[in-house]
Amino acid sequence: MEPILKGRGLVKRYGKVTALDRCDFDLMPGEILAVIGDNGAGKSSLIKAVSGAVVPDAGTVELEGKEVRFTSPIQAREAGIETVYQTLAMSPALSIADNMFMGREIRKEGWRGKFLRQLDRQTMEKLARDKLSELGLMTIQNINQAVETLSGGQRQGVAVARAAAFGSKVIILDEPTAALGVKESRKVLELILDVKSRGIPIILISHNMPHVFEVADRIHVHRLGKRLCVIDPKDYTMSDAVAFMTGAKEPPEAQAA
Amino acid sequence: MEPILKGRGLVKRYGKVTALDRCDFDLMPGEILAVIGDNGAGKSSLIKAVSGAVVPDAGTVELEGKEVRFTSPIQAREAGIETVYQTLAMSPALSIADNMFMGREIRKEGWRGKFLRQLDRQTMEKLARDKLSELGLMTIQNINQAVETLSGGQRQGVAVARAAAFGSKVIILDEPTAALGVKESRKVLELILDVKSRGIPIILISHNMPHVFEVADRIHVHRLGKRLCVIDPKDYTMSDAVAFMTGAKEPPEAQAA
Amino acid sequence: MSTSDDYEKTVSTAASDVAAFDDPHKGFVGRFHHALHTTPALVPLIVLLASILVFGLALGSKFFSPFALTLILQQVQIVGIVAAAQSLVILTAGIDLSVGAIAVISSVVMGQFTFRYGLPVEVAVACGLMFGTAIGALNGWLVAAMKLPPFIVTLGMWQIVLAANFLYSRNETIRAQEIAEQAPVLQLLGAKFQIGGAVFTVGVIMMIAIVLILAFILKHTAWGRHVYAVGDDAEAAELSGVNVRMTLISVYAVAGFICAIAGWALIGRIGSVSPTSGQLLNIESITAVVIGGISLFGGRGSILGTFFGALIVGVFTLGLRLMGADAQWTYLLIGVLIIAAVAVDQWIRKVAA
Amino acid sequence: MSTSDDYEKTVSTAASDVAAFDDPHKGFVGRFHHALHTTPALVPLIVLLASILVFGLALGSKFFSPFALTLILQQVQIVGIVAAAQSLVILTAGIDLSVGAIAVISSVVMGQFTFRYGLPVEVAVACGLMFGTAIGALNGWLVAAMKLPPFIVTLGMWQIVLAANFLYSRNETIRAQEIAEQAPVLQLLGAKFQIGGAVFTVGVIMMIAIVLILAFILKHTAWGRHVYAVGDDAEAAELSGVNVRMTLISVYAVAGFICAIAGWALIGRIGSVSPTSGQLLNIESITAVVIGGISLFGGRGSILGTFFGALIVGVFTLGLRLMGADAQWTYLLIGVLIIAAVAVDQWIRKVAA
Amino acid sequence: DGHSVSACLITKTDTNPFFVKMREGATAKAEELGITLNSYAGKVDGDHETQVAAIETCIANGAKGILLTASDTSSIVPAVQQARDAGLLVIALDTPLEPIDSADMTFATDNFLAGELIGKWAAASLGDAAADARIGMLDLAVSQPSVGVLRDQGFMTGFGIDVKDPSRWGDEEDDRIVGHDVTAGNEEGGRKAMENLLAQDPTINVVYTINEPAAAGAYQALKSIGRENDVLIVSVDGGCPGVQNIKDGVIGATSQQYPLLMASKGIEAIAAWAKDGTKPEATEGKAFFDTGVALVTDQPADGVDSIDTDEGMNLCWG
Ligand SMILES: Nc1ncnc2c1ncn2[C@@H]1O[C@H](COP(=O)(O)OP(=O)(O)OP(=O)(O)O)[C@@H](O)[C@H]1O
Ligand SMILES: Nc1ncnc2c1ncn2[C@@H]1O[C@H](COP(=O)(O)OP(=O)(O)OP(=O)(O)O)[C@@H](O)[C@H]1O
Ligand SMILES: [Mg+2]
Ligand SMILES: [Mg+2]
Repeated sequence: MEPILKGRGLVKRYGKVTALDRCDFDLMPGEILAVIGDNGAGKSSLIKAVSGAVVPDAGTVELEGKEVRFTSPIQAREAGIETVYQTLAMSPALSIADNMFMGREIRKEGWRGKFLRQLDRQTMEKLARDKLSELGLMTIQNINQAVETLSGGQRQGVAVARAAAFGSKVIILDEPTAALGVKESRKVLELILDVKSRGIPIILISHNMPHVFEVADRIHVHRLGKRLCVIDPKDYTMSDAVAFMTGAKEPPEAQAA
Repeated sequence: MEPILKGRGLVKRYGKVTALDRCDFDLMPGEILAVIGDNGAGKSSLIKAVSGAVVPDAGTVELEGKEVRFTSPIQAREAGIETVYQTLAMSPALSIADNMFMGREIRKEGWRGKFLRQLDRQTMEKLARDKLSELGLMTIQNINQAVETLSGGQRQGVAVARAAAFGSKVIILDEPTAALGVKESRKVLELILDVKSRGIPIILISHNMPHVFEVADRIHVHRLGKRLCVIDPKDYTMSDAVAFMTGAKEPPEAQAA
Repeated sequence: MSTSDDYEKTVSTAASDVAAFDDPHKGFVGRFHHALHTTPALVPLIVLLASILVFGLALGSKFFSPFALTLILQQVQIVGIVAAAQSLVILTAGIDLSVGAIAVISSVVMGQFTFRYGLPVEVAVACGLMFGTAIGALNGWLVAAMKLPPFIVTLGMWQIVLAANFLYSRNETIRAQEIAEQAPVLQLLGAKFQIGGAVFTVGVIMMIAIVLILAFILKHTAWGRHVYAVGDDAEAAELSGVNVRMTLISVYAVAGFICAIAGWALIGRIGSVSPTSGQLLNIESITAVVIGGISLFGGRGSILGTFFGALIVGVFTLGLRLMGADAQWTYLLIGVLIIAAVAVDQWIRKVAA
Repeated sequence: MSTSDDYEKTVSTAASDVAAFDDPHKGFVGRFHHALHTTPALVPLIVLLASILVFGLALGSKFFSPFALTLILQQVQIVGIVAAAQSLVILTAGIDLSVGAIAVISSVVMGQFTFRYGLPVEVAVACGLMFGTAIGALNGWLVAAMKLPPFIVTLGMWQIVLAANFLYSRNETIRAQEIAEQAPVLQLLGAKFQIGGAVFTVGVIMMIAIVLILAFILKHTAWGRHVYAVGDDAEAAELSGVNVRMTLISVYAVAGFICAIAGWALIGRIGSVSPTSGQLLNIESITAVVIGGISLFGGRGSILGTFFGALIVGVFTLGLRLMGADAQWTYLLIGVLIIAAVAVDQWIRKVAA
Repeated sequence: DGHSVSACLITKTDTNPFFVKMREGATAKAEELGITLNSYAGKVDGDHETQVAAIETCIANGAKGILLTASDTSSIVPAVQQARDAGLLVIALDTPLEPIDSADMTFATDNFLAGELIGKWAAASLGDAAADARIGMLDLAVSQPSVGVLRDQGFMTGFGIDVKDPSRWGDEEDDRIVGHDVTAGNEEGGRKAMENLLAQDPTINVVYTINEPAAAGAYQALKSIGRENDVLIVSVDGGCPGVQNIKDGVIGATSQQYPLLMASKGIEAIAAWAKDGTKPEATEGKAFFDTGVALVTDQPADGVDSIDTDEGMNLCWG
């Protein structure tokens, strides 16, 4: 099977810091790939490089076997890659519906959409509400309330719902449960499994080992800007994974990248 | 035994939201008290109310049996309460040493300190370096580098080290490990136990149940702006705790607040 | 961590009453607070109506006549148009100090192209509008692509454009009489018509039209939403799929275009083409925007608020003049008004929160 | 979550090579880059030296004489002093548009208290300095306690103070000859002394002294560190133990005091007390601050940079005039310079990053 | 009180002593004649919009007449026409409108003549040395407002310099001119502009200044390099501090104008207009009512009429 998303030799430098150091990366169709690693290992940089948020200094990215060069997140989105960044990327003063449809607004039918370029708020609001309740993530009364009035957990939920609603090929989640409570984390994990059941592959970055071992099909261990190895959660224990990612243990030869 | 820090009937409203709803609170000398609760339950609001970061609308706070009314974090600090806020509260452009001694700078001896009010950088840098390495938290080469050049984990480390170094009566940590990797989290937990061994009581807010059950002496379960109950981790399981805090189970009568 | 159990499973039986919101519509006061919150233009509107009422009571029919009230509209038309442009820029968390200079040089281009080069006046007007747009786009490019702070870019551009204006125009005024004879289209926006005692000019209609069109665009088109998103948090906007660079460049370009229209209206209002007019437009437009409740940090506020803000200043200026206040006292009171308006705004927002 | 083990214990055996930093001092280029990063005043200093060199080569001894070079110092002294005050405010992420008005009204108070009320001149000067400080403190109070945006507070204050200035002074100038006869202390900062061909005034020394003292205070006292912390992130500063309110009020008050000194220097420079001077000081001081590399978002930059920034503008103004550029072209080129200086600054920072 | 006569005074600014005195003169006369006077002013020199708004306010206020010193002499015409159509008498003070007959009458100084007088005096005082004089020109603003141009070009004409285009300064080719710089008409600008010109050519020995504050600033610059006694400074205005400065030897000569006279004549004209509709007449041979200009100096030169500073002090206005 060919990877749906493939990175080769990715390099990204920030001044003196090398965030990505000739890093390889593979996501298989339909799988949940977890990416784990220490703080500052370069996990966020990796997903930014494949999702167009930063342009890598070197290396190639292939989507479904075709090489792509995203220079902005918009291009990646158009290609079907949807990302929830660690910083969430929401406009606090705008409404939930506005945020969900940011950059892919729906215009009215007929002349008002065509010539006045008027937005179809009703449709967008209805769709946003549907997505949110379909995902069962929360009970939001007012789809027009500003995102800044939501709690951290609700905000994270909206971001994940946006990605799940629009991602057609790949969904990337960068630490989606970091600030969440037990209950809220649980909901996000359920959502991830739900998206997977629809056949869409997911990249999940997390520091929470139990979560990773619960949902991941494969685990990409990232260390010092590189893919150290890829392991199967059924073959290794959490201790092994932590040992690999912290450098306490050598990675298994066969699966080393 | 009398609580070292005691809150009674604390109320805090933000517009229509009631973040604290006649909340009580007790911290015993020498203990590690964990505070758990859903997102938005009001945990951060509670510790802000007892540490002077917000002034409660109603209710009283007692430190060592004497009523105190802090109107700014400075007053709480002067009374010996040191807090690591969820947002860390660092000045990104200033150095590690500057940040550690912010608001309690050390002046030079003699006329230069007295009349020119000149800071004693050498002493402050030496002390900062000592604190950081004494706590074994990290190997920082340059104590003068700007905090913004540190990784998230290093930053968290500096914040915790600052609190541990200066807190004389109470140390409060609001989700100190939320953004940290496995290794970094571990170090913070070790640090917490180390501080406790010096006899200083600690309040720890965390969503990480295993961590809470590992280090806490007592667990304050917060729900809907109130203290629901206080439980002993030796008497209850994590499932119980989660059930209480999410409202799935009634709290034990005896310990209900 | 030796005590391990399936604690996370517990949450499936958890109560789900957390994300429910209070119904904010509680009685009249509640609804009023809610309205203040969701309609940022309401506060300046209330201030505007209150000040009209106060001056009306104090001055009687002198102030409360169709003539005087429409006079205010005429007096604020230039500032109103420029402030609309300024609002756009400030909504993106920028600031444009070059608005006045762009307006003036555009009017000079319109005049000189007609009279110096003998171009058909319609072409000259089009050139003026394009010129203003181009300067705006250059501002936008420097801000968006070169990532220079808007304050500096437009501060520099202000000086450059103003000096270029004096050099190019040779400080010569094109007289109203000549324009009326040879190129009346230049004065189009000054054309008057009466409805009862009320006197309107095409320029006033233009101002109102620009405000309404921008209000529609900002609220009902994707571009408008993107303007708010960029002002709110440019990085988040970029990550969530907004082309920040093109949004910024287009905002500054549109602002330049609107300023050029203001330059055209300026010819209508003063009759002639004068390179020395419009010197205070940048400060006056920022004042109107701020009194109108748009945050200088971007992303919050409405263009209708700016319109009311400009009118508030106009009402105060005319009212104080009619009351015979000395010019310096008027400036002093406008200064107090600026601070007071923002203080009231802050206070209302706090109470309403 | 059924696979549970003591995985966290593993980390005790983990490698600890993560927090190590590269040694940034690699060779000359590396060290230069590092210096650019840690010494924000270096970039404007380089630009300053380069521009002196270029004009020196182009104009020879006409420009490169002690006379011309010290003339620049004399010409920038007022702007330099005011820009020092402006720097303080901008470091706290504020802005002060009222600096020029404060300087002028302080000089008027000094003059009128001496001549209208016959107070001893030393007392009058002290009153002027106190008056400037008081206006600054009022600005600070409105910003810190009322939480109003600095731009608006000082915009309003600018108008209020300027109008009050004209009303109070009745637009009357106090002549240089009268001052020289009856109250020479007012002209103290204009007193000259020569060292070789170089001419210095007490005002120039004052400017340099203010810059050096502020540089010391900002770097070596707790208050200075607090100013940076407040500008960096006011909320974080508050939580980490800084009295943000008092810091802000004192910053604006000190800025008012320094502006009052600038007002005193103004008397020394123009000889007389004139209520119409200093109208452009706010824009000029902001220009100097920005060219000097202080971020308008606060918390970053150094006051020495501002000093160099003011000198850069002075060097360009005189240099261009000496090269025969006429006044209008000089304005235009200064506009270009402002944008270019910031672009170069951005570029150097990017390359050095 | 709709029955009493009201009038408006609109000046360029209300911060320049010249206009302040004009207002004082008008106020005094208005009180004497029982007229209500409202005064308006632009915010800065060149602030045209405020003047237009002021005219509109006067119309709304039902004033009988307007006294106006226009910032923009041509652009103001439509607004003036509107006022005249509404039955107001509009009198231009100090600065003629363009065309001059746009106002009902103009009470003004002949600014070109004012410049010419000081030019002649400077040339005569220098005598033969005038042929190789080094002249610094301190003008008003880069936007070249007409007062500044008239005085500047008048000075040159009086001094015997070919002015080329008389409607702008800076296009002359005479070698004796070191350069032009702008002062904003205040001391600060005067000093800086003088320093700039001195750096260009330290041998400057004749300085034309737009007004007396600029002259005072220029004097400070000269004094700081010890050349205050060998440079001839000439100026225009005739304000009391300016005349005092001539007495003290700061300025060589100045052309004095009479703003109080302009203002009081203007108020009288409005009173007459309100009473019986008579309009004021122009000075013979001129398109405006010349309120006169006199050269004030303590060193009279041959062939140039002048008054001394004692007389100048009696007539001065500020
Ligand atoms: N915009 C940036 N400018 C400078 N350095 C950066 C930038 N973004 C990331 N870095 C640096 O690159 C390295 C990798 O960062 P990255 O965010 O990819 O780590 P991460 O694995 O996602 O860490 P975490 O688990 O803390 O999110 C870090 O040293 C970081 O400081
Ligand atoms: N400054 C504020 N303004 C308005 N509402 C606030 C503010 N701070 C907190 N709140 C609201 O108060 C409630 C309690 O917030 P708080 O931060 O105390 O929760 P928490 O228990 O710390 O949650 P988390 O686990 O997500 O940190 C929330 O509904 C929150 O939205
Ligand atoms: Mg990351
Ligand atoms: Mg919290």
